[in-house]
Amino acid sequence: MFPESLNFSIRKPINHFVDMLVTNYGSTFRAISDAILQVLLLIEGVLRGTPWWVVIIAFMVLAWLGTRRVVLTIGVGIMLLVVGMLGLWDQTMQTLALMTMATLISVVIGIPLGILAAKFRSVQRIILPVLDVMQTMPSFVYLIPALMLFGLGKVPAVLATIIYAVPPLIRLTDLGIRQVDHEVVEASTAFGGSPMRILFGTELPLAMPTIMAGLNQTIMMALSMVVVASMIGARGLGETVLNGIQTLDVGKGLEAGIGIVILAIVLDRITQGFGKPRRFK
Amino acid sequence: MFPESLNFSIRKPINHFVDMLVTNYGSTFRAISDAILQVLLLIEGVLRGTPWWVVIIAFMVLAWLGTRRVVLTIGVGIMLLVVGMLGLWDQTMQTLALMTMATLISVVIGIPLGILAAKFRSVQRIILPVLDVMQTMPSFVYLIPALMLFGLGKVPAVLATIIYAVPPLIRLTDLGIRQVDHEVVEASTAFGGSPMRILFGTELPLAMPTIMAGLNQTIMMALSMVVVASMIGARGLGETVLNGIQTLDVGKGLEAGIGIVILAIVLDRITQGFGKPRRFK
Amino acid sequence: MSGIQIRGVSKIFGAGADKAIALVEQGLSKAEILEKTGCGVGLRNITLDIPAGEIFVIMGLSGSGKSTLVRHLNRLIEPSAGEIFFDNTNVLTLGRKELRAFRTNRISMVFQSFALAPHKTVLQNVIYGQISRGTARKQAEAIGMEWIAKVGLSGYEHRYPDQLSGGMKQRVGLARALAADTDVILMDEAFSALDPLIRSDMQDQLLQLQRDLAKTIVFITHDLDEALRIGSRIAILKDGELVQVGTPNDILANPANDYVARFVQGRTAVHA
Amino acid sequence: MSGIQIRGVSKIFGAGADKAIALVEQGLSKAEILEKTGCGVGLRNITLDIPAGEIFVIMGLSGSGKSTLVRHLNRLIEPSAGEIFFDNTNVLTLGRKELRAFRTNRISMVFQSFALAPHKTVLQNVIYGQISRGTARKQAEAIGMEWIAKVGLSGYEHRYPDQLSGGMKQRVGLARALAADTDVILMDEAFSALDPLIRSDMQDQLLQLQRDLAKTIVFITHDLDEALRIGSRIAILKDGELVQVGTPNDILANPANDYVARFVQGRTAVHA
Amino acid sequence: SYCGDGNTLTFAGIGWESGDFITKVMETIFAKGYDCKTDTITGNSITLENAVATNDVQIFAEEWIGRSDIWNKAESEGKVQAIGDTFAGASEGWFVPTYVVKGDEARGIKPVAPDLKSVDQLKDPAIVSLFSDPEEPSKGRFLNCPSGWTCEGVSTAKLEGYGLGDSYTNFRPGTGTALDAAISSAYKQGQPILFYYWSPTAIMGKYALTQLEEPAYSDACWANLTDPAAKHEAACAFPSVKVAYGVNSEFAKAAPEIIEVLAKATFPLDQVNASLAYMVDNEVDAAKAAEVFLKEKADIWGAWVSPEAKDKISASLN
Ligand SMILES: Nc1ncnc2c1ncn2[C@@H]1O[C@H](COP(=O)(O)OP(=O)(O)OP(=O)(O)O)[C@@H](O)[C@H]1O
Ligand SMILES: Nc1ncnc2c1ncn2[C@@H]1O[C@H](COP(=O)(O)OP(=O)(O)OP(=O)(O)O)[C@@H](O)[C@H]1O
Ligand SMILES: N[C@@H](Cc1c[nH]c[nH+]1)C(=O)O
Ligand SMILES: [Mg+2]
Ligand SMILES: [Mg+2]
Repeated sequence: MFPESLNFSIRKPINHFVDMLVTNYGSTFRAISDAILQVLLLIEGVLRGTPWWVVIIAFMVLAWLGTRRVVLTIGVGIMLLVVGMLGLWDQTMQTLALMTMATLISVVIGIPLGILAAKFRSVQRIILPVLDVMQTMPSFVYLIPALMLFGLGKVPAVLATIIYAVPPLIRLTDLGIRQVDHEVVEASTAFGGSPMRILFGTELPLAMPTIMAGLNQTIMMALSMVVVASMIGARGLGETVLNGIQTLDVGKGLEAGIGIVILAIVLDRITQGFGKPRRFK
Repeated sequence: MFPESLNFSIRKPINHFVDMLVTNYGSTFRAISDAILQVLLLIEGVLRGTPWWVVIIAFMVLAWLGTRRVVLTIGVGIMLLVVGMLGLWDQTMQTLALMTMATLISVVIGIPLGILAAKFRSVQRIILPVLDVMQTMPSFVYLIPALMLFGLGKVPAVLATIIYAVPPLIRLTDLGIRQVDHEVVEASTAFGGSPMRILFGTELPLAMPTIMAGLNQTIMMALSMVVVASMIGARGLGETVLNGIQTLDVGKGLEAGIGIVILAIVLDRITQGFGKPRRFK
Repeated sequence: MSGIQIRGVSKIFGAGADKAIALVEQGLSKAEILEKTGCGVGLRNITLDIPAGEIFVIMGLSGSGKSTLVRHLNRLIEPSAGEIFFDNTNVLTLGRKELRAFRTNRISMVFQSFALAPHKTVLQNVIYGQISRGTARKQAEAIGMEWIAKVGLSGYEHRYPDQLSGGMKQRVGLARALAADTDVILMDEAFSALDPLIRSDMQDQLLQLQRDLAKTIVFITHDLDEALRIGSRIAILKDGELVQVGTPNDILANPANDYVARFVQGRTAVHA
Repeated sequence: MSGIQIRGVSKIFGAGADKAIALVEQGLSKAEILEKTGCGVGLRNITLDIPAGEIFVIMGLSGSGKSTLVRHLNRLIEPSAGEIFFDNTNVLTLGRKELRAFRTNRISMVFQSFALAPHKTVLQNVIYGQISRGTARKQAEAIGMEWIAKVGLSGYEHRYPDQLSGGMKQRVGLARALAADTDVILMDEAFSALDPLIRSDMQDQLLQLQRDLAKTIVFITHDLDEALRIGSRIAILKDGELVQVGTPNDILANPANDYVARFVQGRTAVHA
Repeated sequence: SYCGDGNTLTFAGIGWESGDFITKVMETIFAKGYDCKTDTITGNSITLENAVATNDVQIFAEEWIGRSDIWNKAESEGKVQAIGDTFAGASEGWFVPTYVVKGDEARGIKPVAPDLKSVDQLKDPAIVSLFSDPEEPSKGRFLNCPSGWTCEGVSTAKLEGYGLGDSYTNFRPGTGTALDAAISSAYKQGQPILFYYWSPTAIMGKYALTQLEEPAYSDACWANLTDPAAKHEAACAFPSVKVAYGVNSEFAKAAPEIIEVLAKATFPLDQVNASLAYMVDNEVDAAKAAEVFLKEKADIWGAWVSPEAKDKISASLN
């Protein structure tokens, strides 16, 4: 195969670097971690503290406001009810808190970065390989140092989820804006629209279907991280799945898996509803 | 929380069903598995049997044909060389074989399904929730039964990779075709273009940027499955990552992770190159 | 050849067409129906004969339904009511295959908004109809190059639409329709973006085509001079209704009503 | 108000403009340069004064560079060479902010291809310029509704562009430019899709605007009647070059060359 | 013989350090001494256990007997069986780093709980707050065995049995890796941490850990702890564990010569610990540690194999 004489390795320096970080900067990272944790606990507190039927109704209201579709609204209600009936209510709320936070942060990071990438070729050049790394570097490789730094539990889980889930949103925001009809943008420019006005009034609305496809993927990928999240101690549905599969209890894993799928569908349909222009509702 | 009186469970029936499948149809599934395995082994045999420098040159030629960009072509060469120098050549070729097969099958399945979804609302209605399930149902839930049916190793790994990686391609093919300028399609129709001619001559080329974004995501997601694949016994880079992280050897995990990232970038850049219309090369 | 017969065709745009079509029958105006149902009335109860081998001109106010009408002829739009016959076969009953054959061999179109394929060169756009029909690429390209030359775009055959000016795009659309070599050509304001020199050249070519090859040409224009020059017969639409049909002289001499009279007034002095 | 001065403006499209511009200076023809470098010559060395408060008409063959020229005036296109002055300030040196202010307050445009925002209603499209300028929405809508009425689109204000006919879209573009209420209005074949009735109505409105508010209007048209009717001055382009500028009568009486003569021949009899 | 007939001898590629090391040693022994074509398939333990049942894998070198549902089921169906003892004296329990009790002068860490000795002291609010869980600050955090392992169920039961359920969160990392990372991280930063752990492991060799005392083991208590449905009112220590070679039954029938070796191949516990420490100290992988072990400890492994195999193996190492 490949001649061994050419080999080199970065193993030791990397391991030493991680060691050094943990030993010397552990407390700094812990402080950051605690701050993020507070927000998370707040969201979780609200979701878990509210009676289940209130949560279901709240989601149905959101679904209605977002989509104005009766069938979908009822569907959301039934799906959440099923989650409850499978005995997964509490886990679902914990996972929901984590996913809501991760999705929100992804949107807050992803859309602006996507816009920058669309506007500046240089940003795009730098960002694309980074996204490749974020999507394909196995989570555990960065999770191990992350959890040594931030401690076990929800915080590294949220970070890993964001790292893994944000790239499609960035990529598709970029693509969507680049695909906007050049003539329409030119007309806005000719009438003296400011860059911000053109962005918010013309480019983003016209790129919306593509951006929403990105958000859909971000939500899907976030929810596909639920199990990984619980591998580092985040509670919720992932834990149940893990427990099911580690004891070869496919049924148990499947039930919790269904919970995850339902969460994905509910979150996706509601966000897609809000992203659709009013005209087509 | 949620009242327990409403609970129900599907655990037992599912577990019994899986048991029944394994007991009664195990051999059938093994036969299917063997057929797939032969193809895989063939690809792998070629990749591993060829001297490393031939493989590198072959990839550089592909990169050149696809992109006509000198820097990128050299970049591909260097990256593959780095993989070799990290001592990961053999694992990389194994992973490459797996990923090539999974990506090819994803394209063969994904683009036609995406086209159907774009053409028929009914297909889209059915397909979308299925894709949600494929993307968010934790792989292990279906991997465990798959493992029992197909045995350990590459075959369930390829199946899991396809299940997880094909949805973005389907979704974005669908989106891309729906977004094609209606007037252009209308003109083709008016001149009596057959559905096939319109599809291949007008819709697919115009949807290409979006479809290629889907293929990019498919490749990224396939490569993010490498570690999961080795959890069920597929050889390659994932094995090294797994070994690294199981022994808290972040450096080792990172090296193999870099190998995965490089594979992702190489595969992505080459496919994107081939997907770009000649005019913009 | 027995031309095209349009029989009682109405077209309502928007959801709830049934309700709107009832109102159309009650004789409510376009604006009233728009307000009541949110539906746009495209055409109301058009009955019209387009003889074969003639240049048939359609005129009318902007928004009066001209484009909608010609799009019915090749079934890009399905009527809400009515029937359309082409050589005595009902176009609306054509199956998918027959419709395709009909479109490749019998009828082609110049679109008001050009509708060029942005990813194809001028030449590729122009030969689309021939290729659809199965002509060999070489032969199709020869035909295409000929038409490209005729519309004055030689040298631009390998350019893409986004590198052309408005009028050049329109000429590509024109060449595409003409190169398809069909019996009927629908021309929706096909000369609107052309300068007078090229335009009169194109008019001459059209007349020649009609004379030599007996093509049926349905021609929408806003230019009365043009209509008078090339039209064998002129139809005038208003708010989706057919107001008058006749030869140019008929119309100039006996305008059916005030609207038509105003429409043609600018030129009466010159040509009457 | 001292109008617009265009000084030695050339525009080359495509990569390798430097090489092409040298060939332009050597006096090679547009077709030769296209063949040699693959670059399109949009404009070559145009020097032209557009006086304030006039309707200035630009005519010329399709592809002769008319759209390219007017797009330079609001800097949608940067020239490959030359300078453009507006009220004695060089438009090319404007900073980003100044350019924006210039576009919101001083100059608006009707696009040949309409370029409407497909996701906005007619009204939202029409008030875009006012909103950009910071006018309160209510007030902007009042202005917008007025112009929508003037172009004959009342009742369509909440429709979307894809529900309109070609001419209706053009009128939305027209209303958008007029509602912006700027000193200069660039009109690129702004009436090409309109029927004669609406068109003459629009011409009247334009003349009135120019008379009452002393707007400067740069108007591209292919219709010589129109040019003669509304133009204070006419410029004629050919292959990117300026062939003649003058009052309508000048041009009809003393065409600079054969090209111009052919260009105006159809109408000389009527108006001379 | 099995290998002589051209069969491949496949090992379970179990990832934890001791499993990795032992697998590598045994693989070399059979490859070099018995001319076997050998192979190792990586995976997590559950999939590999299943693979032994289906004979995709023949040898699972470090099977903690009687603890995995899937293994138990396969064993009761006669598909797999346990051979020999991989090592004796494996142990498990609840631990805190020794510096929590005694401090660590070298690193300037003061003893924060100098009196902590046994599990019944854990209820003390001062101790609880020492191990405080950031996600639920009013409680302490007990770092359990990874979710889904047998030890997780037992420790959960113990938490209830010792009456600690209200004062501690039962924190289950999803994987052994996460558990290890949490422990090393806390250790390197000198923070208090309370966790389940076992030996032989690299961590046990690397760090000074103190096991908390528990009430003496009894069968009745253990039966109660391992029954997930039961109520747990008291608890007791872990029993000593049997760790054996798990093999496929058909394979066992077909390869008596290999089974014979496995039956004899018991690693002394301190030898396993020494090899794990060697891996950590020298930052080398299990393959290297196995090589060194085979080179230097022929007296240990020499007794497991036939004399000619021993010669072949020794010869191959030079
Ligand atoms: N983006 C572009 N890239 C390349 N060439 C271009 C581009 N835009 C315009 N051209 C070329 O510049 C020349 C002038 O185009 P322009 O649009 O100004 O013509 P025009 O006078 O407006 O014609 P029309 O009356 O047909 O609208 C044409 O030859 C055209 O091919
Ligand atoms: N897709 C559509 N949805 C809704 N209304 C439509 C649609 N297409 C056309 N209309 C309406 O139908 C009427 C006729 O439109 P059409 O395009 O046929 O007019 P036209 O006579 O071709 O006008 P122009 O000369 O401006 O091109 C218009 O009132 C228009 O608003
Ligand atoms: N996973 C096995 C073996 C083990 C215990 N502790 C560490 N490993 C169990 O839970 O019993
Ligand atoms: Mg029309
Ligand atoms: Mg133009």
